[in-house]
Amino acid sequence: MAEQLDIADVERWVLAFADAVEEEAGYLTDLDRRSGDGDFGSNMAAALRRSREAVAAAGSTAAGDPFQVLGETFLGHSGGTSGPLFGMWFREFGKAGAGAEAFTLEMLAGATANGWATVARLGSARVGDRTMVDAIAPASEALAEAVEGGLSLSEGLRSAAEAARVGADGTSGLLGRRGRTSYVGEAALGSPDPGAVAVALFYGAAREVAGA
Amino acid sequence: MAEQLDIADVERWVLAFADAVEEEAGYLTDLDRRSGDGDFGSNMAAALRRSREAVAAAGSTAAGDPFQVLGETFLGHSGGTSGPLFGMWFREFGKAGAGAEAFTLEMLAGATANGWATVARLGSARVGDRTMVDAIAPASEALAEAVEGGLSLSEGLRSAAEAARVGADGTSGLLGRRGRTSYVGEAALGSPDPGAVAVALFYGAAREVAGA
Amino acid sequence: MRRQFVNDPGDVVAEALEGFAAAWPGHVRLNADPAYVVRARPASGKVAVVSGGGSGHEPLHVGFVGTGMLDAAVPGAVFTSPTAVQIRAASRAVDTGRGVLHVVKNYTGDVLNFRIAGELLADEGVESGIVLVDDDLATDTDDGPGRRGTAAAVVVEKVCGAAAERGADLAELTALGRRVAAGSRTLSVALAAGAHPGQSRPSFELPGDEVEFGVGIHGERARQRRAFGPSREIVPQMVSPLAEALGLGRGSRVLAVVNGLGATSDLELYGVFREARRVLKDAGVDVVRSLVGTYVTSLDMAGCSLTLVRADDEVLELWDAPVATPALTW
Amino acid sequence: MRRQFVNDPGDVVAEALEGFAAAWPGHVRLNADPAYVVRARPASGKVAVVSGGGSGHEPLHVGFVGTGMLDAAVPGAVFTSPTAVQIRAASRAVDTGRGVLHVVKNYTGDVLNFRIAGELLADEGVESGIVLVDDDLATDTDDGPGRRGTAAAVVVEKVCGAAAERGADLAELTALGRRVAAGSRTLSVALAAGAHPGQSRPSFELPGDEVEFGVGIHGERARQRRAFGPSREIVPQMVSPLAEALGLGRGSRVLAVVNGLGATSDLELYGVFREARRVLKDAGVDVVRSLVGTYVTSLDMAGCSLTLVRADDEVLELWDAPVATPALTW
Ligand SMILES: Nc1ncnc2c1ncn2[C@@H]1O[C@H](COP(=O)(O)OP(=O)(O)O)[C@@H](O)[C@H]1O
Ligand SMILES: Nc1ncnc2c1ncn2[C@@H]1O[C@H](COP(=O)(O)OP(=O)(O)O)[C@@H](O)[C@H]1O
Ligand SMILES: [Mg+2]
Ligand SMILES: [Mg+2]
Ligand SMILES: [Mg+2]
Ligand SMILES: [Mg+2]
Repeated sequence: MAEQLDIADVERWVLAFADAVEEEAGYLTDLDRRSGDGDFGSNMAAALRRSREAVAAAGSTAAGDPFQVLGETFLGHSGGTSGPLFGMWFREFGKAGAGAEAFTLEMLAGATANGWATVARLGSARVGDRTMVDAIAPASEALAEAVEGGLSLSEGLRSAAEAARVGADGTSGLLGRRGRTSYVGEAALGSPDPGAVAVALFYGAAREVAGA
Repeated sequence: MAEQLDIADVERWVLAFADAVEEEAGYLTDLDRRSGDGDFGSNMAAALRRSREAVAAAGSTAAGDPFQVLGETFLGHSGGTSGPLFGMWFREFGKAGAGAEAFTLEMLAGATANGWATVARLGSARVGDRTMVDAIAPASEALAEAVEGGLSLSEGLRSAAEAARVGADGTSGLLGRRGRTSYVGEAALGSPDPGAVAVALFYGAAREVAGA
Repeated sequence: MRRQFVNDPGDVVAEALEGFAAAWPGHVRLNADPAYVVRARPASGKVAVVSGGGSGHEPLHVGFVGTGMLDAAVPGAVFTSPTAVQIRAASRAVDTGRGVLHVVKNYTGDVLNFRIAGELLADEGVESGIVLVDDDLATDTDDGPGRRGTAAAVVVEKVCGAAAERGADLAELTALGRRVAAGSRTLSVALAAGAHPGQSRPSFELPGDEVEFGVGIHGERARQRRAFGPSREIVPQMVSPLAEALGLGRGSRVLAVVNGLGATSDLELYGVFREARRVLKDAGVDVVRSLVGTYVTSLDMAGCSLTLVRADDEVLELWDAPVATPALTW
Repeated sequence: MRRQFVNDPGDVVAEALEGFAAAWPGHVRLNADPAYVVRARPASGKVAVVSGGGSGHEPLHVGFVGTGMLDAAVPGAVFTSPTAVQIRAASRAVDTGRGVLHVVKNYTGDVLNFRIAGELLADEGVESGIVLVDDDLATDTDDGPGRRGTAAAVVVEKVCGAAAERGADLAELTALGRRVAAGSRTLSVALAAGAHPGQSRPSFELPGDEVEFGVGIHGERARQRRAFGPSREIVPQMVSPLAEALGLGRGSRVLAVVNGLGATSDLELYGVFREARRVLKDAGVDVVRSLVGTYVTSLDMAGCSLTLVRADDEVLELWDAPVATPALTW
């Protein structure tokens, strides 16, 4: 497989992510119902439907452009807490790939690290607070290790996807300390945090596109 | 009996009127319930209670003064439709007796005629409209005839009281054309207009004081 | 179950007036007994403009006392006319020798007490004139006391207030006010009745699928109930009869007042205004000025009124003239 | 059964904004997409003051756009934060090069989106600063998101707006706004909940003998219910904790805001103000300025809030400075 993700790959990644979220929308909303206000899946799906059109219409000329579009769409149309956080998250990927023909593993590791920092800063969320950060952080660490260890892009993304999945699953056992889930306390235990699951789907889609 | 009503007589007249209205308050309110909004008796009684005190406090120096006080009290404190009309009515008696030691029959006839004109002008009410005018008008005509015929004060007042009573009773058969009773139509037939009954009580009290 | 922030229901008006005067010391002064409100800085050398009526319609009328509008307002008990003595006292207090214009909503008690006050004032040598505001198209019948007065009072008070400030004499003001009133019509729709202070039940109950169409501002029911629906269906039912009654057509200019009856949100009122403008525009009628907000209420009634006023250059200029009152300032 | 004047509930805000802009052409202009409202006559050479938040609180914030107060307001959907892109667009539109002050009520969504907007603006070289308004004493707990922002927003916007008009720079405005916010506390009492546009049930039901004590402005219940009673019993329960939280005592000066939550009549609000003044006076606290009316609503909620703001000479002078907006003018 390619060691880079070019514009077409990135577009496929975005579409695969949108497909996955739309498929899981009911499940994600159900998770948010247990730990929050039950709008997560439908809000994400709506923002991604809009993003599909926007990405298609944009005519990207750099690998970061689809993410730039995604970021603007989420920041401009998605309410709630996760919408703007995902918007800023995608924006970091957009910045990382700005003007570039393709994403390398290093670039993705850098974007993930910056995205983590941004989400953590804006949401004041740390690992263990039962948020999307609990999937982002392990993915970021896996990518950093992959870069360090000289792994291929597809190997690195597989590792990131697996780490994100494990991180998301692990939120089932966490008590919420940020966002609405912090109001429901122990009632959320036993099911994972929807934002973390969505992050796992994001890296799952990347792994799929990378053929890993 | 005296051919004039001096200040003390006028004060007795006012008190006798207040007594009569207070005694009949329930009945008057009930009449207003049939033909209007059911506040006539209690409003009149309240204004007259206040008037008792005001008249006592006023220290009248002319025969018209108690009526002047009555008029101000009604104009200043009585809501609804009849309150201000009675206020202006009493005011005409106040004007007629302003500066005078006593009321003669002529003066009472003049006050009644002016009161009729004032109430009719302000309320746009004519004889037959089922209002207080239907008691005022016959009283006024009786007084005018008494003056013309050279009757004594007590004879004149008896005639006026009887005419007012007949006029008031006659409103039982009238359809309302002014005030709230005009909204209820035939439902008011069979019971007299409370305002007209009150006017009859007013002349009844005068007759009592005149010893007729 | 309705509750209000009150102490004893009988004290509501007196206590509110005390709070009102304390809240607007730069604009008004209160005379507690007999109750009336005058400007903090009395005007001089102009005809005094005085209005009044039952309370429960706030900010009308006390909220419109101030430069460019009323010299005095005379509040009665809730939904009850002020007395003639109150009106006389307020009028005396603000008369500068050039006479007093009484702006009166057409209700029997108000008309009677203002007329009597006018006679009492005449006895004392104070000249006065009456403008009756009778804009409510829902009560436009041949017999009876005539159309009720509602939100057009704000327009008449504003326009006459501005003209008085410019030195118009009593005869001119009376003629002007009557012309504005004659060119004003209102229709009001209620979605839920208000409740009297201290009373736990609203003055009527409406089924969920109907509105009171042509309601007044005293909690009374309307003559008609009509189907509830989206604003795009209700508003044209208000606009069309008003336009017809005023003879509006292509090229006509109007001032439009969309007024909340007490419990209606700005979101709704602006939505209603948008619909009204659209319907009028389709008819070629130009909304050249507007006032949207809660100005003439029926306690906490949920509902709104639409008033259209024929606008000519003089009316517009007077409408635009400066005004500084608790409830209206520009 | 609650009904409103709406078309499709999803269009309420957009339609109301259209009506709002048409009603106040002398004061504001609307940008429809992304939605924001700016002054009709843009200011130049001053720091721009921008606020925003969910709709359903009208006249807050759009009603405060105009000379001496906001340069722009950014309305979200009902009870929903505006997006960061909306805020960025509005801020860009009014930035004159001296930076943008964001006045933000302390709700997670608002804080997040304004913070993000600040970062987006920084990327473009537009400087911004945030003043968080967190006056709601009922949510003063040690953990969690902190006190909610409610009616003190009006005071912060007015004072910062006046200071911006006089040329204060962004750092000065941020410090001023934070000082005013820090000196502001509010308590709100609901007698009946409002209902979302298009919904027939209010957001909670109250038994007739209780009030929600410490309610917010989003239709949520309070942590406490207390006994309903006359204002003379309820108002002291609001005043005393506020005075204590602000450390008010003999000789303290405050600005008091008595604010209707949507369906509460002026008669009631002025009565509440009268009680509040009385209680404060008994404690030696001087109410040197006040604002009584319906300024920050929770749709058509029946209830009111009392806000006390510590007043020093600078705050008073800025409060008194001229302002000309749809909802506040002097
Ligand atoms: N403060 C925070 N920092 C980071 N992520 C957060 C925070 N609060 C919530 N989230 C994420 O957002 C998700 C919920 O998003 P969403 O349903 O849009 O929020 P809400 O409906 O509560 O506004 C959570 O599952 C969590 O992953
Ligand atoms: N236009 C009118 N002219 C003269 N008298 C009137 C008029 N309208 C009503 N009245 C008198 O007033 C009485 C009712 O008074 P009141 O109960 O005070 O009126 P309301 O409660 O309807 O305001 C009637 O019985 C009638 O005699
Ligand atoms: Mg949610
Ligand atoms: Mg949500
Ligand atoms: Mg009656
Ligand atoms: Mg009555």
